[in-house]
Amino acid sequence: MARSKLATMRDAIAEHVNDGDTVALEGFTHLIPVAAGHELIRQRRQRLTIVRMTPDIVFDQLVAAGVATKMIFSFTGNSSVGSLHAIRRAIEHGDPRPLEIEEYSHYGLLGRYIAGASHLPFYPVRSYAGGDLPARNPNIRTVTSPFPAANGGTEEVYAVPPLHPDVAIVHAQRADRAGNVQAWGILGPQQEVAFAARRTVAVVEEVADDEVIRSDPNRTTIPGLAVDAVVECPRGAHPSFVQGYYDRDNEFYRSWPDISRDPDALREWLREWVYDLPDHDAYLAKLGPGYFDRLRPVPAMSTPVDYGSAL
Amino acid sequence: MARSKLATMRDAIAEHVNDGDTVALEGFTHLIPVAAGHELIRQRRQRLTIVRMTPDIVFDQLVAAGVATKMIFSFTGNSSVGSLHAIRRAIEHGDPRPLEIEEYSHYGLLGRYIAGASHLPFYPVRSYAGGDLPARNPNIRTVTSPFPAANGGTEEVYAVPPLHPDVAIVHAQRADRAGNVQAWGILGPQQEVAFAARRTVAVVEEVADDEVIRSDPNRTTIPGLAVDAVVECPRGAHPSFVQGYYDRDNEFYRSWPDISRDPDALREWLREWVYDLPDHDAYLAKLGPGYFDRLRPVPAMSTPVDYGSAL
Amino acid sequence: MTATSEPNLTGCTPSELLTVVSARCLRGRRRVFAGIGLPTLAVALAQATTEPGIEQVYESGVTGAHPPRLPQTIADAPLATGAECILGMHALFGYVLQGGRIDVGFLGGAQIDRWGSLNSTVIGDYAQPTVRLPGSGGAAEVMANAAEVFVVLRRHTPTSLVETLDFCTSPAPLRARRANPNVGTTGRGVTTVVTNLGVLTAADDGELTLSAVHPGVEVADVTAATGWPLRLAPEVAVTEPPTRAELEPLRERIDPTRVYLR
Amino acid sequence: MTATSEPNLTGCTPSELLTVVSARCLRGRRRVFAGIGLPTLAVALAQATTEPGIEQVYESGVTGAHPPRLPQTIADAPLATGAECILGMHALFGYVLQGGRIDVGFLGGAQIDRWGSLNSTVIGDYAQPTVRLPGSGGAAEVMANAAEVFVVLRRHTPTSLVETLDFCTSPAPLRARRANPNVGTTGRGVTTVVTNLGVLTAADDGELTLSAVHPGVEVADVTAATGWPLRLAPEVAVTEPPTRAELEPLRERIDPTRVYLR
Repeated sequence: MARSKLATMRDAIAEHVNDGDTVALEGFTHLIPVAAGHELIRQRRQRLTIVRMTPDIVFDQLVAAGVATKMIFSFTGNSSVGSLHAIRRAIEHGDPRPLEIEEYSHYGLLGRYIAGASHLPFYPVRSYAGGDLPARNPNIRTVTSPFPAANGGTEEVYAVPPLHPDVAIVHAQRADRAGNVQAWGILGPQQEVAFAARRTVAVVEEVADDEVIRSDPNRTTIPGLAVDAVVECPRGAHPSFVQGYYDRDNEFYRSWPDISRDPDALREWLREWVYDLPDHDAYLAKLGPGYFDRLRPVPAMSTPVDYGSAL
Repeated sequence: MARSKLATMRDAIAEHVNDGDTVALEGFTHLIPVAAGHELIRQRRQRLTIVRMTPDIVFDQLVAAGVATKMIFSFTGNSSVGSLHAIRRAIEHGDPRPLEIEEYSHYGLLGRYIAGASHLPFYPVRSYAGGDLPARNPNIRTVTSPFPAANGGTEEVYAVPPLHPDVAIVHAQRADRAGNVQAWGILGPQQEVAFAARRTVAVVEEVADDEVIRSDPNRTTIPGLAVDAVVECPRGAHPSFVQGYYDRDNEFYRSWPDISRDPDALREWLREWVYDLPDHDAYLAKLGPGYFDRLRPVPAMSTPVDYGSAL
Repeated sequence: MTATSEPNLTGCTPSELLTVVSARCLRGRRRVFAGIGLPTLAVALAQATTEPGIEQVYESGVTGAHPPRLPQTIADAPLATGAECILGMHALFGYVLQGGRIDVGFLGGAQIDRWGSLNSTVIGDYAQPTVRLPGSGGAAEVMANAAEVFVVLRRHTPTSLVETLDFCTSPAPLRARRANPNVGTTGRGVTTVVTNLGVLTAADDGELTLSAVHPGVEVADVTAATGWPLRLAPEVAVTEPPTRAELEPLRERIDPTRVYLR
Repeated sequence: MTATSEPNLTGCTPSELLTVVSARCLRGRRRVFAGIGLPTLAVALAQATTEPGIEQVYESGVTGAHPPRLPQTIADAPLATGAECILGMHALFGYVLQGGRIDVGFLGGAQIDRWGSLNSTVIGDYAQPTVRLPGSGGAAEVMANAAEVFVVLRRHTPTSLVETLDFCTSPAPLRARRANPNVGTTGRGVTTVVTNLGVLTAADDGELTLSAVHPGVEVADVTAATGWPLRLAPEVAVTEPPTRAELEPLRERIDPTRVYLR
């Protein structure tokens, strides 16, 4: 029997994330590990390098809380509803403290994850030529192909080095106790970052029985051999969404710029919604019963498939 | 509405495979497009370069029938039950004609598919150093990383060039008429080769209603935009297997070495089971009713998942 | 911007005009990589009118979306519900986009130059920006790999169509080739810019030239609103006003609650 | 091969002995990449005895297999039924194997040399082989990337344990480093060879040395059956015969129909 990797959010963060670590919190709009980000704030982690292709509200909060000194990313924004002002203040004015940035395009950062996961010294991509990013990021270089170009000449592409986060934190619909993670809907770079990282924490809506996971092995996006801790944290992706569990809280996203623009309001929000609460259960209780009613999906079940074999 | 890509096997092969083409028939033990291979023989295609990570019986048949002049592969064998004698005769003695071979390890050939699918000039892999294959295959070269090794020195890895088959032929459980292919169980390199190829023919056990495919979009391994023809051909992977549809015909695999060892017996087999039959339906009729009874799976249905969203 | 540089529209709004003109530009195209907003509407309108076979691909990996409601982001829950396929990011960026499967990519940006390079990174200096923008996301990849790129700009001003970008996020293939001739480029870069004033089209040498003005807009209004000396195409047409056959599906079926038609 | 070089087994078959010895070598290991046959049995036996936490990974992408019947190939239908995960090939070869997640890989081959390089490609000349063998498959990747490699050989002969390989399919990391010091290597290569005569173990310098003989086998039998001058380990042990606690699960639960215990 594989050992159980179940842990509370508090214990998982305390055990796996150290001050100074490089921590990737992934999820592409869908399945953002927000509750884990709040726990990083609550446990007052320091000097983290935080990594995410698409920094959004939870990264604005991590920066505002002083958890991070560096951010690695490829697109930072609050979708189409306004800016992330804490991040902007830090980058534009070093206010209240500077935030070092290391920037890629999406495929460039994804390539860093893939190279990390694959133990490759670099990953080749066809972007960047002629742009201003390589001059600002020494991790974006060129590599010469050992095969000639179509015209017989030398062919170059750009390349990025492997990224090995100390910790990857991902959110998913479900996992078993051994850490076999199942996710559906938009998948993001979670498989890649989980394999690239030294340690991986999977936060899930529910811990499933072994039989459920094993009834659909192709649904497993990250196998247990790449997972160190499983945290059951329902609604832990709020205000982002979990396909089939709850929809995106667009009202919260729209309300964020007004909070984020005012450092006092943002500090107060962090006090009220993170520091003064012991855990995510308290956050949900504070949102109140019925809060998720308007976000409840209309069910749309998949057609079962048959994994049977002959005896 | 997307146009229907449905075609008969005869028409799909006639339209998409030309003499002299490079044709990949993929499937890793599971989901081997055998009926498509037989149709290549029946239509007497010539001078094909045939590509497959794991050439097995159907490649032995293609070589015996004189369809192929070159084979690109990474492991050729009839699992653990004996040799592929037609391929061995061709390689060992040029009998009845030589077969040019181009050989990789699994990850090397997979890397060629990935580079082809990704329009990269090469794909890097950590294999091959010190082995004898690079001296025999000029497509296996070294590339110098633009990033220093851990010790500060130069780091090299091996690299393979992109492969763009003229045609990829894959087998799967089901697809819709637009070519959205769904497969489960062992997936092999089918997604990679479908994207690497100029044209892709998907052979499926059944054409599914749009609603079935759309009820589970993560199950789609190859999207319609990468598929040119959909052929409905039940049991078209026999003697290999289709998870949930029919199991591997191990008796057939065990019987093959005796047929393959004797050129006359092999010629006779091809006449009886391929040339003299108009299509795969006739092949199934010749196997006889009840043939697949012993290969029938015990059902093992996946637990449905919810793709719902809020209104 | 002066009042005279606004198009004189009878019976449609600027957003509707931008959408209709963009949809017309999609004629003959098949695989489109589009973000959320007016490009989504343009693709839907083209599908509803002249190009029923258009296949839309989203950066989030969704292909063949059939959303039960209008999506709010490029990775919104209804895009997954009932979609034909959801690819992983490696397949999306590697196989679909870099693999050369996209005919038209839609991009936006704070600044565009006359050769079709785009800035979505910073206004001001990179190290100490006046305004920090979101960055590339997948824009650099779309520019490098799509067969051609369309840009839709709601406001045609000299600060958005500029002589020199503050930062080049998504270099035009021309610029890429000049910077490093050993890096192969695939597509043509920006071929079409649809703005609230008219349409710019790439000439044979890649320079964006004025090929059409919207009804009521003078050529001089457009050149005045452009940050570089704008070349004119051999013929500058006047945009055909949107027809009822275009506006009806847009208003009644595609964005009836006017989420993006603001 | 003479009769004296066969082990003197009481109460177990050579296959059972090989399986039991291999299972013992898995002590302390966690993630194992094993083909079909005796390695499968060895992993199952280790799980049933000392190493319940072993995670087995198959080349076909299956991890955490719970097959309802003994699989016939590394990609057989029952491996998928009820498995914990089926990965795509890119994830399996790139992330699991090359990514360095495998503690022990099992490999076979027609020939092995004293440094643990393997040949599974040809006997004779590559261009005109006497016997064409299957080729690498994933063997070169397992050798290059697993932390260590175990080899199980049913027949210990001078033609399989050779001074010089006819073809090097899967080069030992030592050989790889010598050929190209700029290519980083990961693992130790072959650390353990279990044969029908005894056990070879890699010395600190990587050379395979005789560390144990099976009951009834003389050291001289093994050296005579080895194609290179076989070095002896400082102590050459005699294999502890399989115990009832090892043989019972093997015979009664793991391979009761003796598919691989032939």
